[in-house]
Amino acid sequence: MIRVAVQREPIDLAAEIAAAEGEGAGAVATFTGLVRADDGVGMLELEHYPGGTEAALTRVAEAAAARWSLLGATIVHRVGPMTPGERIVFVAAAAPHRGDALAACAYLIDRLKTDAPFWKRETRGGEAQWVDAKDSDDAAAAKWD
Amino acid sequence: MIRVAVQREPIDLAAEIAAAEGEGAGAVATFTGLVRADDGVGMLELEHYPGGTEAALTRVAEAAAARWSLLGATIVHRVGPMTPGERIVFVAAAAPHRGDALAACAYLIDRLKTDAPFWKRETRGGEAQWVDAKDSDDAAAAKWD
Amino acid sequence: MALTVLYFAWVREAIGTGEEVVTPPAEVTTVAALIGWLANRSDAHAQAFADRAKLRAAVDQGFVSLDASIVGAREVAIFPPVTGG
Amino acid sequence: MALTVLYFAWVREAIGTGEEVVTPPAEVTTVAALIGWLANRSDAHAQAFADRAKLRAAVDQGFVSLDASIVGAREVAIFPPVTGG
Repeated sequence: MIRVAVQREPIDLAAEIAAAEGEGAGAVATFTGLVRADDGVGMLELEHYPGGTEAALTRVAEAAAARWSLLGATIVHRVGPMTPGERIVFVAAAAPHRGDALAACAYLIDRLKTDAPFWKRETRGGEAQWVDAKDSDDAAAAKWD
Repeated sequence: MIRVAVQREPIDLAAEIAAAEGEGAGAVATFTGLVRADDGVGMLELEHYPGGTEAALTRVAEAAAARWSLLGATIVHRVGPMTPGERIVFVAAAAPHRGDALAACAYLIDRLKTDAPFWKRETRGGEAQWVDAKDSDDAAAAKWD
Repeated sequence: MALTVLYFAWVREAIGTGEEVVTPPAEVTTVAALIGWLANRSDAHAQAFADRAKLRAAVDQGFVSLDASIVGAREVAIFPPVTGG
Repeated sequence: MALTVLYFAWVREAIGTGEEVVTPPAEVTTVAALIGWLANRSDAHAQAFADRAKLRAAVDQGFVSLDASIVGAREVAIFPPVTGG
């Protein structure tokens, strides 16, 4: 019921959602993060910690499953180079009831942002720069403590 | 940016999500409600108020767009007969940032439950019965007041 | 004045039709008064409207409470609490 | 004892490698002490570790604070604050 993947390939949303629904759920909540096209970014690269990242994502998914009545928790995160409009991350929570699915989905993406080792590098006009962490992400993650 | 549909045809999730992502968003949150297979229901029928239902769904979507910074709000609700595992409802909120997308998605489904005229009739072992409204739905909707 | 009244779900089934066009007298100015007046049309109406706590209404496609006005309305819908989503 | 140290993002770029195997002396028992000891290996290490407030760490794949113990650890990772999702 827990599915965690870190992959260089594009995220196949239809397949991921079909798998999440296949758990026999009454409610599936999803969140997809995409590379924003609106701030001059030409390319985004994601680096990760092989092994460490998968372990961290599994801990986040297991914590969600322990906290809410879930039938499934999915986290798929892309790494490597990607361009505006492409999906960076997809999370899904499947549950008998919508309150659990909605809360767990928000938890998965909020905690992933602070608890999993990924690093973003943006290229704007040929110049690459590592993205700074945001205080707002720490605040969003902390509200679940 | 607002899309509301009441339809007898199955909900095409991939197409709906692609349309929501096409708004140029950085964040897309979705909720899908499915006919649960686990409580002996063989068939579920949804009745609606033609014209009145579409108007009510549009008001819910417009209220979400007024409250959060959204690029898109989608509500697709199926009517007619359906079987366990099929999608009843799909809502999506697209936004520059995830907080707005997640909150608006939860709002759309919570308010739809109380503010839009739909009625469910379940068939169990050949016997049809209208579904009673739930107090928990009123409470979930009221938390957004 | 002619008023279209719509029924849904078990209210529709109890009354046996989903729509009727009626001309209530001028003193019928609220949804509750309309329901009371409609209840006299047949036993089926009376039975469908027996428990007012189980009835909800919309005037010209907007949800209202039963004490809401129907003055000037073109369409009133009477139905059970909604159960969509 | 041999310890694998991993670097990520701009820490990796500054040091010029993503992984090295080191054998710190026994008195190096915390992540912070390890960073101080590694800083002496080269100017690149010293520069990468100049601002400790910008560094985060994991011991055997679990996030820890810089004062955490590395006693018995097999793998320590040093990196900037994470920015995934």
